[in-house]
Amino acid sequence: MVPLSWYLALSAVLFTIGAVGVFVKRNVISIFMCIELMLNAVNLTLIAFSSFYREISGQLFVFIVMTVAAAEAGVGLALVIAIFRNRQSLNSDDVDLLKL
Amino acid sequence: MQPLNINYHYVLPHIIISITGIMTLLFGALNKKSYKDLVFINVTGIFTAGVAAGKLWGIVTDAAKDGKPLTAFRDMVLLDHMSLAFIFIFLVVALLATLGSLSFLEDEDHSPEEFYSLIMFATSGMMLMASAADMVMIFLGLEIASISTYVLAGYRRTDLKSNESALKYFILGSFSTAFLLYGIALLYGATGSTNLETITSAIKSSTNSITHQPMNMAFLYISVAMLLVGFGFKIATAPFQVWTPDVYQGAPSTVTGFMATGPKAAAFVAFLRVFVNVFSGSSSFELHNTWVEVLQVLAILTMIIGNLAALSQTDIKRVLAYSSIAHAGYALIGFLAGDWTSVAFYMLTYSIMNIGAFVVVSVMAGKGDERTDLESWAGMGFKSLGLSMALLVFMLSMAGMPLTGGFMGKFFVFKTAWDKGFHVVVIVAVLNSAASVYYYLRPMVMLFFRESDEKTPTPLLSWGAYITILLALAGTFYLGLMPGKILSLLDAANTAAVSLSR
Amino acid sequence: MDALKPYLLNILVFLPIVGTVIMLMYDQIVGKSDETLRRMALFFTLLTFIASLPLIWWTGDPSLIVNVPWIESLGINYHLEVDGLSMWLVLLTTFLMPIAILSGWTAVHDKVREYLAFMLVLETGMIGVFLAMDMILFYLFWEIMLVPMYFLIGVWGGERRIYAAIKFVLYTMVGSLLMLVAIIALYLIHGDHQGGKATFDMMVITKNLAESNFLTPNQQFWMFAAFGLAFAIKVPLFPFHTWLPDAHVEAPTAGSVILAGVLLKMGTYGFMRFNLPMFPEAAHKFAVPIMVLAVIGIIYGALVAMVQPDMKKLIAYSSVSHLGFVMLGMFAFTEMGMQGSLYQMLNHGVSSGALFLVVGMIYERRHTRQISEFGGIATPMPVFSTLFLIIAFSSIGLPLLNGFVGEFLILNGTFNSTYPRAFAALATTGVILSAVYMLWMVQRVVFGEITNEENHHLSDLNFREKCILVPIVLLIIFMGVYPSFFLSRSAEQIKQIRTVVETHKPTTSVATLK
Amino acid sequence: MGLEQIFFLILAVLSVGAGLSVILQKSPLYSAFSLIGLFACLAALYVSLQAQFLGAIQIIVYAGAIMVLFIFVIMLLNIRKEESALDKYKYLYILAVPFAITLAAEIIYALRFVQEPTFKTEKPMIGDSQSIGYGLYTTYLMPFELTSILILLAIVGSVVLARREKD
Amino acid sequence: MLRVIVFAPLIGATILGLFGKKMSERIIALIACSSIAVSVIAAFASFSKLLSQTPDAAGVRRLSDTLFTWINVGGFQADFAFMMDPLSGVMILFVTGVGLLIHIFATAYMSGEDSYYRFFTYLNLFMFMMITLVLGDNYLMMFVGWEGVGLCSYLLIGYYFLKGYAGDAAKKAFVVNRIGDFGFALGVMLIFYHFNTISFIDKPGVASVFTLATKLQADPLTTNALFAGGLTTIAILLFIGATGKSAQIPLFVWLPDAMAGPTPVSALIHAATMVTAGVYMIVRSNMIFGKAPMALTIVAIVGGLTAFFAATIGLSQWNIKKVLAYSTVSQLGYMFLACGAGAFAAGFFHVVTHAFFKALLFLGSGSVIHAMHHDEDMRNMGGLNKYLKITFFTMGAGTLAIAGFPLLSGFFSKDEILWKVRSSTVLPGSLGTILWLLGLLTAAITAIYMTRMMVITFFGEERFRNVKHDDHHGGGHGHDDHKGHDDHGHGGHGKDPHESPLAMTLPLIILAILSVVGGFMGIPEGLLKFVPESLHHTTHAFYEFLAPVITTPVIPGNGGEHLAEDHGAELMSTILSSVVALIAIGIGFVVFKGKPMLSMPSFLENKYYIDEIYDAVIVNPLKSISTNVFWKFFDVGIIDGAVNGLAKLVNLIGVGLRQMQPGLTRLYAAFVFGGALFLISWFLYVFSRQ
Repeated sequence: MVPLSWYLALSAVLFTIGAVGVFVKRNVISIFMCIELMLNAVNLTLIAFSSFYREISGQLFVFIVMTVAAAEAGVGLALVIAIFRNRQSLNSDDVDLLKL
Repeated sequence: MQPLNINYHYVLPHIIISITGIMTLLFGALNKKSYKDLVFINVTGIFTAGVAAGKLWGIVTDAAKDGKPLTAFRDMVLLDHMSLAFIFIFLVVALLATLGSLSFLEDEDHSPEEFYSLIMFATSGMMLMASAADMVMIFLGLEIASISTYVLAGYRRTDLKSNESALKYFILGSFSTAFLLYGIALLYGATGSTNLETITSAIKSSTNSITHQPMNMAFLYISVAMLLVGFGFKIATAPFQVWTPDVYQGAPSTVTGFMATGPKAAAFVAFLRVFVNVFSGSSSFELHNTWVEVLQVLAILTMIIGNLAALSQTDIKRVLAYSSIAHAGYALIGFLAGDWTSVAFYMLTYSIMNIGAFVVVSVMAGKGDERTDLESWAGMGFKSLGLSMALLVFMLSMAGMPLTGGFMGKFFVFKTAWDKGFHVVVIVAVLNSAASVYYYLRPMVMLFFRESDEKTPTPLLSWGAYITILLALAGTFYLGLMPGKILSLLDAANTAAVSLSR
Repeated sequence: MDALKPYLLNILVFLPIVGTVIMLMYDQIVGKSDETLRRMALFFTLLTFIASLPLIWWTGDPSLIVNVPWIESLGINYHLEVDGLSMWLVLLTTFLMPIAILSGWTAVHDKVREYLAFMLVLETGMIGVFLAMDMILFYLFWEIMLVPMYFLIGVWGGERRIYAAIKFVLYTMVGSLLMLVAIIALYLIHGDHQGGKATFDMMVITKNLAESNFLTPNQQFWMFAAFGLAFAIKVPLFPFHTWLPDAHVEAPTAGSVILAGVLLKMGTYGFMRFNLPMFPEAAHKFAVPIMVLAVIGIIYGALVAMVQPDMKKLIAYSSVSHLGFVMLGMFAFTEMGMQGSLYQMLNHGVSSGALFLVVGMIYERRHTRQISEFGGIATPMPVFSTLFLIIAFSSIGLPLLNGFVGEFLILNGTFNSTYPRAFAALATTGVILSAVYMLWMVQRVVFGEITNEENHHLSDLNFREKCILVPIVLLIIFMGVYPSFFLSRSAEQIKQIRTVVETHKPTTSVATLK
Repeated sequence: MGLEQIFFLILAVLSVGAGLSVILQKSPLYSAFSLIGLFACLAALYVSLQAQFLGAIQIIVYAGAIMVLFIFVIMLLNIRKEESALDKYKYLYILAVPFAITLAAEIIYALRFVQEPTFKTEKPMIGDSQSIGYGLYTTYLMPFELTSILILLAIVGSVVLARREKD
Repeated sequence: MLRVIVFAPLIGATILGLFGKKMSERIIALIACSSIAVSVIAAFASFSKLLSQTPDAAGVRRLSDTLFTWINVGGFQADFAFMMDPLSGVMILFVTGVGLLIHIFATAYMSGEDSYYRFFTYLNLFMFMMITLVLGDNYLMMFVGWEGVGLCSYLLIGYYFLKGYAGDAAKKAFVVNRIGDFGFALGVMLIFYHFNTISFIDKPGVASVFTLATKLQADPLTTNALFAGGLTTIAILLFIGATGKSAQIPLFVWLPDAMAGPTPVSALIHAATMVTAGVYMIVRSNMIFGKAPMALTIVAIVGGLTAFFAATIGLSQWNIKKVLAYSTVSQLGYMFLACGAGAFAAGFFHVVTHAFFKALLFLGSGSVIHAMHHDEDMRNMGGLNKYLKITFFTMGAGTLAIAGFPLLSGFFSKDEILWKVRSSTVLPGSLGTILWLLGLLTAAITAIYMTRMMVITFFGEERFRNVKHDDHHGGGHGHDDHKGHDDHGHGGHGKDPHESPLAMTLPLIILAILSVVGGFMGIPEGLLKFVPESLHHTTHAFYEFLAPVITTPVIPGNGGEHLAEDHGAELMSTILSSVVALIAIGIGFVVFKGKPMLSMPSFLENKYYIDEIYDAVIVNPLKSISTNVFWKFFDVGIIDGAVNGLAKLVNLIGVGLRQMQPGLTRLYAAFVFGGALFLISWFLYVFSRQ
């Protein structure tokens, strides 16, 4: 039997990787992917708890999260397209018109 | 077999607003560029929802006498005075944003149907947050509201600034939501439920509601911290305020007005629901103390950062952005006191004056928000006196000048917090308000005290903006002069809520 | 006439606002004629003045009181009342307003409509401050007034108007917001003490405080400090005075007149209305520090005034000195001192206002306020010079003119108080110095040979300007010769306040200092 | 160490590796591929947690739909690799390490207090499509309905943002 | 009745002030003089009524007239009321009388001035204030008049406001007087502190200051008493007031400068009436001073020194009015000396006689100046006795009177003073003798410089014939020797000077007569034996009349009282002083007849550099400290600097906070991350503490 804390630890590590990725990556799409990674890490936590508690609501929550992730991805990628049209670049560092 | 307990009528306002959004879409698809009709549809929807919410207020009051909470959809939706009060705020925000955005859409030839439906969807999301009884509802409402606003921020899609605003908002918003979600997951782990009531009783007994083992308090604490990150981001407390100025500056002015008020108020209501009701002193004294302590620090930081950074801004929208950060700080003071009525009242006044200000800004700045630099406003005050005076009123209201709603809001919040013993925070807030006067009056310096540059065109006022500004003015003065009715309603609601929790 | 009584206070407060509205509507409908607008503004201010005159005889009449709930859930009332303390200040306001309007008749020719509107709004604010008997209402008027003043300085002011306007507002704001906190705290503590029956009504709170002092010494201390800071800035008590020279110098004449004439009095009024009767024990604790500051202010203000090259600045610093007297007398806690203090408020309002008017008149002719630019204008402007001289002597405190009575009462009251006589003695040197700076200014402006060619052909006062100064001069003389007319009507109120203060005298009094 | 645990460890190493690959790859395309790999590992873990339905969804929706969308956009916009321009903000990399270590360490510190859940009476495993379906149409009815609005607005939003200017 | 005396001049002033501009000179003169004449008549009427009154219990005759309560606050009551008792009765007679004469003189002297009406407005106003001062029934009313005459003095000194120095002199006069008033005001407050009243006369239920004061113990003769806050302190504070008004050391500097005013003003205000107010006030307060020996000692010393130093300065001046001004200061010193010695009546008698002869001298000098076309420099005169006969003889009488020529008015009053000082019952130790010697020496100097003035002006070469028309040289006489007169054409000095009109000479003659015979109503006790017994009542009338309101303080044990009874010694003293006066007159005549242009040591000519010292020690440092330290450094630098500095600091923080927003999304994410870590750490810390 794999202990609960193993799953949780893995999830924590993945979440950390995703979170770090958000401010390490420069490409907007990569940043999006890191966010997806974070969401998946959370999903793992939820499912782990859910299955160890034998309680379904955690998994239902994951279901909702997935939907949200999909919606976010859709909008995000549309945004990427819009930006790319205007700037011909997806480097988030270049997107700094608004500052100070 | 548990009853399904759907109670559709409890979510009637939500339904009305969602349907209005869909109708807007459909109508827009059939009739191109029918701005006024869409505004009409939206306004009708909002008023209908308002009427429904008004009816519900009575029902809630009656139910409170019996001591039974109103829930729907298997404890997914909870209807009480707080949720209704905030729903009213969202409706006001939606109304003002709908009317105020008209000239922006028309002048720049944007398609209105998506815009208006997104506003409606965002509003419904916010309303869901207000009436959420489960973490999943909060999350979902938050996402609905957020995604709509991401899109709204980027609505000027050929404009680099608008793009940038949307992108920043999107990335940072999703990032912080991930933290929020992780917090929810850990809270689920600690308590075994996502239902707020179950969580409350679990924390109270500090046992997991499923395994009945002692709760993992470490998870609880981390989850509280992470929820704080998520909510803190949405209401823009320090140190999560960084996105605000950039995003607010880039988005179309009226959208900024919407963004700065609706989602912020929504985040506040969910925040209140979770922190004040769930992590309350009665469920866990230690936990409550900790977050109060943390929030005191955050509130002070928020106010200071918001106000001081605003001092040296040269762009009116950035000034207002920083000011909205500061206002979050003030509202947090009411939050600290654990009194939702003061927060609700504050958010109401804040919403009205802030949207009013942003609508004025959008008119003054002209097509495409070209003149948001304060320097370019030199001497415009006497050219467009009415507009400038309206801005003056909104600015003074934000500064907390008596006669205006802003004063009453601040006053109410300070009073409540002082009563609860948050003296240091109140004094810091007061000194901050004094400093804030500087930047609230600086636009006046530009408008009135500087010599006018003959080249600046006189801004044109469309009827939508005109009505919005008038409404906002009326609201600001109403709240400043005769807040008695609203305050006594809130007061009555508060006492009802107290009896409910006993 | 009696039927008018219940409405009188409301009329006083709102008549200027109504005037503004009518004026603006007229302007919208009929069209732009600055002259008509000025006349309308003058009419409304005069009407307000006339309406305020019955207060002299009606003050204290309970049927004047307006007290209706405003925001019931918070215990905020719309409570207007007039007593011996506020009555003269209201009259001072209404008296100075028409004069101020007249003073800007030709000086302000740009954006006249807005200018007049702000002036009238300002009047409402000022009258409101003196009449409000609810702390929130008081705070409302107190703050509202800042706005028109801000614009008056900022739009129609001088070179550094923006700096001065912002400084004025910020300075005041810092104090008044802390006052708001104190108001809230007092409200809550009072509410707790009254078993939840919380109110912002200051009459009620003052009464209950006098009956049973439910504030701990610590609470009293901090509340006194918070209220006191707000008022001290407004007074302005040394060292919070630096906004004053800037604001005075930059403001247009009418603004300076109102600023010096009325706005500063709100600080001292506040002390008398709040600090003394509400926190008498703390008042005793604070008395010596405040008196020290007042004395420093008297001498320091006078010395700095002495060397100012700019007339308005000179008068501004002289205000610091004069208001020092007011504070000194108030905190002597003798009836003489306090009565003198109140009287000196009126005197300063009249005299300083008049001095600013005088400066405004020659500024209008020469567009400079530098003393060195003038000299010998008595020859081209004899009437002006005579009136200027009388006003200057009133400010110096010459007997039979108003300034003397106030100063003497203050000094005598201080001298015969329980506090060290050195205060009175040092303050008396301020009387000497006031002669020095005033006469020096008069000397350099009015007398001597004309050194500057441009001054040869200055025209003497016209009819309008005489209408401005003559009533003031008459009032100056009347107040100097027959002060009982004024003092007797405020005696009752002052006695009450003093009784409260005296009964709460700490047993280990400062008398040991003597 | 049982087979389950070995299986878990292998998946864990794989997924962490894939995760690192996501952020270390210069090319977004490779990042996307790594992410798909990661999703696959997660799907396997879900299954091992008896959440078969979600495991399936993970593959079908996430790896299948969402990631395809990503790759589609990457290919559409023809992004080869992370823009090679000099990174002006190197200090963020330096910041990344302590941040990551702190966050992970803090959560893992909290794991010390995790108790394995035990039940007096053995409870049935859940996670099959039936229990998910039941949940979705009873307790989660409201959220489930709301996802429709969410998706609708996502569509509207995407259309708004990605639409070409008409002229 | 009394109010008529007071308000007649005020009415005159009001009429003239409001409507005078359009009136002719004749009407103005008529109004001005008749208003004073009304006062004079009313004063005489009141005085005769006073004489016919029956004395009250204390033996004092009094008239009183209350108009209304001026101030009544917290137990402090000051009525707007007037009171006539023997002291104020005498004072009011000569004040109004001399005032009337000077008014008449001025109608001619000021003729042709630009603002003739303004002059008489001020002069009438002055009379009002002066009468208020004299008749005021409490200290505050006295103070009203006291400050009021200061105001009028200011206005009249600055009458020629076109000349910068006139304005400066006026301001100086007012400010220096204010310094004195500072003392007076504090004195009044202290009086109120002790007696709870400031009234001069008993009122129902309220005893007067003096009634209460007489009941008190006398203060000891120690320096501590000065600061003890008792009667001595009151007396000293009042005396400070007196030094200002009556130009005593150290506040005498304003009086010489005050000569910038027109000559009738100098005669009226700066010689006969206003400057004696200080003496009047001290005599009025004699009940207080009498209980304060230390204060009396100081008064005497200050008076003696002032008399001496002013006399020495008078020896060296070239401006005819300045000579008279210093002479006035010197004579005032005598009066204070007398008061200080406890001889209040003698001091007051000198006030009266001085009023006669000094007014005479000033008016005479006015006549001379008139003849010289407003040139006041004695170096430009000489040999005028041929042209100005009346002026010469009247001024001669005045000079002899002030010099103490036997049997003239000055002789009696000055002699009485000297003797009273010698035989003082209050001055400690041998101070009486020392001051007596000083007084004697001063008397000699007085005789010399007065003779000098007469000789230089009226005898010798007719130097005015050599003076060029526009030669306004200062000749080391300071800056204010010349008075401009724009419309009064000089017309060249070639013509012979001519005598003044009757309106000017008549007052001279009347005053000359008074100066000659005025002394006979106050013959000192020691000399009474030379007077027929039947006339004693008349010749000693002054002292007898005043006796009820004046006490003679006696400080036991200083030996003076034995001497006071020694009429033989008194006679010797009288003879001695007569001889001194005669010799001094002779010396003066011989020396200056021979060398009229004899110049004196420069420190005398420069008035001991007092003005310069004041400027260097007080005025300039005060100005420079105010400018550089208080204003520019402290106010602008420190206070405003702190305020603006705070604003700058806040702004700087704001600018710093702006740097948090470089517009970089990733950085913002890092912020969020950092914030999250911060919160998690905080919560975990709290958790782990449990």
